[in-house]
Amino acid sequence: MTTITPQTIQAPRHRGTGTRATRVVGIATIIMIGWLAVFGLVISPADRDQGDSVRIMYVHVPSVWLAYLAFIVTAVCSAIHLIGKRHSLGVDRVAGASAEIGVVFMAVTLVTGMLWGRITWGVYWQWDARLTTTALLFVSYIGYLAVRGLEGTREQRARRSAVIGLLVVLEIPLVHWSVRLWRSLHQEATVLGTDLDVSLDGLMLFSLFVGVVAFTLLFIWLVLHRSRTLTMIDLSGDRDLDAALASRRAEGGADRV
Amino acid sequence: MNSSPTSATESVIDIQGLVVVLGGYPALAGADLCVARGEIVLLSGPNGAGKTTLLRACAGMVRPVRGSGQVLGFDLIAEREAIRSGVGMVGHRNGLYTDLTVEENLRFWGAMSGADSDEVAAAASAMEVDGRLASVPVGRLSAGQRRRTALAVLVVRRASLWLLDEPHTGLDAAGRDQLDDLLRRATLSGATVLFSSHEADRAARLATRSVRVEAGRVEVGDG
Amino acid sequence: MNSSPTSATESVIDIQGLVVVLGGYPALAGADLCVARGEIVLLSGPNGAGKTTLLRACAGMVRPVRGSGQVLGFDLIAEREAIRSGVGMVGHRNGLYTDLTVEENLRFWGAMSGADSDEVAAAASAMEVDGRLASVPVGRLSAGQRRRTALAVLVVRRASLWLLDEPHTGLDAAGRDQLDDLLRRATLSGATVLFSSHEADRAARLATRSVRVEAGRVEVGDG
Amino acid sequence: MAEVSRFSVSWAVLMKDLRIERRSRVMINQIIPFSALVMVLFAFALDATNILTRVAPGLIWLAVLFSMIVIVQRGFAVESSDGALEALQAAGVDPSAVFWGKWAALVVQLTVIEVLLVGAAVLLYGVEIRAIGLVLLVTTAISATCGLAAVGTIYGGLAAGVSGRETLLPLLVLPVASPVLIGATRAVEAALGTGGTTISEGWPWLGLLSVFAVTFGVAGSFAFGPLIEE
Amino acid sequence: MAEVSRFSVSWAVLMKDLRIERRSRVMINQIIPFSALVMVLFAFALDATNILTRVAPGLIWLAVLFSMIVIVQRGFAVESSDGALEALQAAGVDPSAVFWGKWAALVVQLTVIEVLLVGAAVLLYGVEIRAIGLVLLVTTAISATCGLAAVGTIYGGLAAGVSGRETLLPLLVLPVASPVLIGATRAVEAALGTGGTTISEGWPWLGLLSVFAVTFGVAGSFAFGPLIEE
Ligand code: HEM
Ligand SMILES: Nc1ncnc2c1ncn2[C@@H]1O[C@H](COP(=O)(O)OP(=O)(O)OP(=O)(O)O)[C@@H](O)[C@H]1O
Ligand SMILES: Nc1ncnc2c1ncn2[C@@H]1O[C@H](COP(=O)(O)OP(=O)(O)OP(=O)(O)O)[C@@H](O)[C@H]1O
Ligand SMILES: [Mg+2]
Ligand SMILES: [Mg+2]
Repeated sequence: MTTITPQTIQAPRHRGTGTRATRVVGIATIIMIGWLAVFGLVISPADRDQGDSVRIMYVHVPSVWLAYLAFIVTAVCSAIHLIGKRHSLGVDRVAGASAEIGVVFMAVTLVTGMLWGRITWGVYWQWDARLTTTALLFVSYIGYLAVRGLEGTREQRARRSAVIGLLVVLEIPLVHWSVRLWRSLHQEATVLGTDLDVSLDGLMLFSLFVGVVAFTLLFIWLVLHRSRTLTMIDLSGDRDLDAALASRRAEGGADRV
Repeated sequence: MNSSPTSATESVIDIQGLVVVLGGYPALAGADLCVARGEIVLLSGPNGAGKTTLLRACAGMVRPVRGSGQVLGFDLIAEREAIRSGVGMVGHRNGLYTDLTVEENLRFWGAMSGADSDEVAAAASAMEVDGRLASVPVGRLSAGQRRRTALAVLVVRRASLWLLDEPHTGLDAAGRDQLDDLLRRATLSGATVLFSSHEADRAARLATRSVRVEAGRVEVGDG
Repeated sequence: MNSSPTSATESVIDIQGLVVVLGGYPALAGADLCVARGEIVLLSGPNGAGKTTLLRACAGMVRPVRGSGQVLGFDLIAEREAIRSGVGMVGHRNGLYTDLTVEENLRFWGAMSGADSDEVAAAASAMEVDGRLASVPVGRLSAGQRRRTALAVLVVRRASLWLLDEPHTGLDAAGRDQLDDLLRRATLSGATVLFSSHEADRAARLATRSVRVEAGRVEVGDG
Repeated sequence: MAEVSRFSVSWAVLMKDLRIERRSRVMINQIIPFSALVMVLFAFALDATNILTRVAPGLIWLAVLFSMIVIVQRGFAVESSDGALEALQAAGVDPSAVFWGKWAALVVQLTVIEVLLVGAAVLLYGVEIRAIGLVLLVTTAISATCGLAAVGTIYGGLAAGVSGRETLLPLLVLPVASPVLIGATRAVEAALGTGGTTISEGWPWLGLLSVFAVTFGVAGSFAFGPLIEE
Repeated sequence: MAEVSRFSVSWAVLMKDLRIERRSRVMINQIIPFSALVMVLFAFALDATNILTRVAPGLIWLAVLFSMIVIVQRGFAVESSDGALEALQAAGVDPSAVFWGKWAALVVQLTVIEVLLVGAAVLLYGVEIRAIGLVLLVTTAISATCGLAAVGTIYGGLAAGVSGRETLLPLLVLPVASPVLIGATRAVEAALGTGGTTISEGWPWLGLLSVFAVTFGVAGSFAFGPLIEE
């Protein structure tokens, strides 16, 4: 019969959430971000009709794509948690970490996008399909995090949030194809429809590429650390459990008559 | 539920070192319990000892973080669904629909567990919630009448393991006696009963054996 | 509540022919009851007899359609507010804030009834919900621990008439004893207690007199 | 309960919900007036009749959405007030059967609401319904309703257990349901020919709605158990 | 409880509510995202940028209204879940003191929501706030909030006892609150100069709001006892 041994979480060898791997990734991230700054701000040319504002793109676009990636990672981990026989809490923690970081990236997208909008459209926000769907996606994951925050056992938290994580990820295609959806289905030409075809010359494209790589490294670095932090939180919980068990057994006389 | 493997083995409940954590607090701190088919076992113990948690754990309603066990011959962790459909539980709450009448509640549970209307009627009369009360919405019943209804539902369920958390609460003298021989009769027809109570003397009369829960662990006492 | 007129008259509760209709059903069908100051009176009777309704009527929580009466010397219909502030009631529900800790709940009621923190601490220790439990949210307590907290609130209230509906429910052996001498001490300091219970023998030991409620009417039994 | 078919369980749950509804009259006395009220309020908040007819489809579905949240809150308050849902779970009743029962009850109630709201839109906003758009209108309503009901039931079940129920439900439902809001709005616009749209524009949206409905129906049927699980 | 001053009772109730709020985090985690969402949904249901700035004030207040309903539901669910409100009543605690306590707690929460919603409107709807309109804007917000809080508390208390709470509350609150909705909308329009309105047009509406607030404040303070009475 299945005996529950406390889900074995191997404690990191040394204190903190860093390892050689993360340090390498971290350094690489810093270098790439340096590159991105150089390419994005100096080397890459200003856009014909958008001027220097186009440089926002090198943050805006990578951050969205990484947000997508983060949410997909969350979904995959959720699926693994639900389907897998062990219902591992490890993947659940990764899912949580990835979602948190995705929300941050999404926020960056929104902010940079709004700034960009202020420059190019003169307003922070347009009621256009993609922007709205993006906002909805953003709120959906706030909801996801709210569900994670609910009280209950770890398994409960994992199960609930896994389901939500699998449901809300379905909004990504909606966001991604929102422009096309609306253009094909809806008469009004959408704002992004006109604004999005920034003529990307090679150098711009390369800078964008640099940005994507930099943000990807950043994402990996953050996920590693964050999920390890969550692991350690649970771990300390288990350490406390042993202490708690001891005191609980000691109770009897103390707490009661 | 004669389909349950227990017909093979004798022990209906057999758990070792169960640890259940609720909101960071170890409500159960390594509980061992073994109950044989046909027993009526009393769980006694001070407030906060872990009786409710233990009962819920046996019903597969809370997931232990450590330990292992079998209930009705099914594994406590892997086969919760199978356990649940064989277990009948009455907790501190009654689990009734207050907008529905007593009869409608019983009918509903009849439909859930494939009991025909005769069995439903029998259950109602067993706990004396037939007659006038049958057509009264549960929300308009007195505390004891609700408790009676909840117990009638349990009868309808025809469970093979009864887990009762302070079942005598709110019942009048007559009701307590009715409940007691209800349980005795159930055990005669192969069921097993595990119940908690704070009324030492009365409960002792009913129980064939009594165990004491203290600080999240079970201390076998004298039956 | 020494300000209450009862210091003049002796009878704290004095009601005649009380009829209370709940949802079209006469829960009380002409109940007469007379309780003198300092008594501990037990309400016994079958489920659905009307005990809870009678207690709520005495607390001025339900409005009788017929009959008259005085509680704490105030008129039952005209002066409900005055009655209420002198009465402490614990019903089937505990009336606590589950998101707040035990201590916060007690503090809150202290503020409501002008009790200082010493009295609050005293009440907590009287029902043994101090120590670790003090800082636990009520929603995370066991049934009996909640009941203890509700009773501690009652102590904080320092009422002069205690109306308790099955107060022993969920309390362990120790808790029952604590409650009993709590009540005895209260009556020594001029309070009066009217409580319902289904545990005949134990309740009889506590009560100075016991009356039987049957089919919505009170039949004076032997104390 | 091996011997009880999944269907009969769903059926019992559905009948139970409808009976509670018939008895408490919440639908007629409270929810319908509420949704009508929402329509009126929108009209006030905008109070520029010229635009009202144009945005009517959106407002209808927004009102449906808000009404649904209220209905779901009610439908699961009934389950959790005395721990009935937990009892079902403890009895090992097939969760997906319960899901479909609750789902069906919600579909019934939503349908009633929608019919009335469309009527209200005709009266309040001066919306006109063209005969040719009728098929699209009805099919849209059906598939949208199925989708919404699935979402509502899933999250209702999730929220039923937790403490901050009242507030969590709308937060979870609204964003996920809004694709339906968008799709149904466009489809209805096409059906009504709002702003000179043609019927043909409606069908793709109907497709989106159907996909949504199927997805969440399947998801709910599998996920309901894990969600209400302790 | 003769010896306890009415104020200290109200204060205790207020502090209690705020503490529960701080502990459950419902405001930050759920209500604020929800109200933001309502704004987005409205905007999308209308989805015609040109009219958005024009109807923005109405939408802000509509969002406030819906958020308030959710807050009130939560605020009284806390009271009635274990019969706490009934216990207060049974203890003869001055009902009007309780009323003012709950009212104050609601005012605090509404204020937070409003500040955020106005911020959102500036970003999302492109609303611009003129310096000269500021006084009117703030005073409007204050009196509207007081009025709304009074209505919400009165009906929250009424609904707390009955079973169909979830559905009854919105039905009761919305119609009574709609004068506030209208008045506040007009006043804010004037403050923002929406559609070329001038500040002066705002003051009469502000008057209406103040009258409303006072009326319902007084009404609540007297009626709360009878309302929660069995
Ligand atoms: C609040 C405002 C904005 C939001 C929320 C927003 C959101 C997004 C999102 C979600 C994507 C990813 C699309 C996908 O690949 O699925 C995206 C991509 C992009 N956005 Fe924005 N955006 C905003 C404003 C802007 C502005 C003002 C511009 C330029 C004028 C812009 C230019 C782009 C470009 C060039 C891409 C990459 C091309 C593409 O994938 O379509 N965005 N934006
Ligand atoms: N809201 C109501 N509507 C209609 N009838 C009611 C209502 N509440 C109680 N009753 C009926 O009134 C009678 C008395 O109820 P009450 O709760 O006073 O009984 P009781 O003596 O407290 O019973 P118990 O010992 O079970 O607590 C019961 O028969 C009950 O069915
Ligand atoms: N949700 C929870 N979070 C934290 N602690 C909890 C929770 N539920 C119960 N506990 C704690 O677990 C312990 C056991 O609770 P349980 O309800 O099993 O006790 P019990 O034996 O049933 O007590 P009683 O006789 O009062 O019913 C108690 O000390 C209680 O404080
Ligand atoms: Mg218990
Ligand atoms: Mg009673």
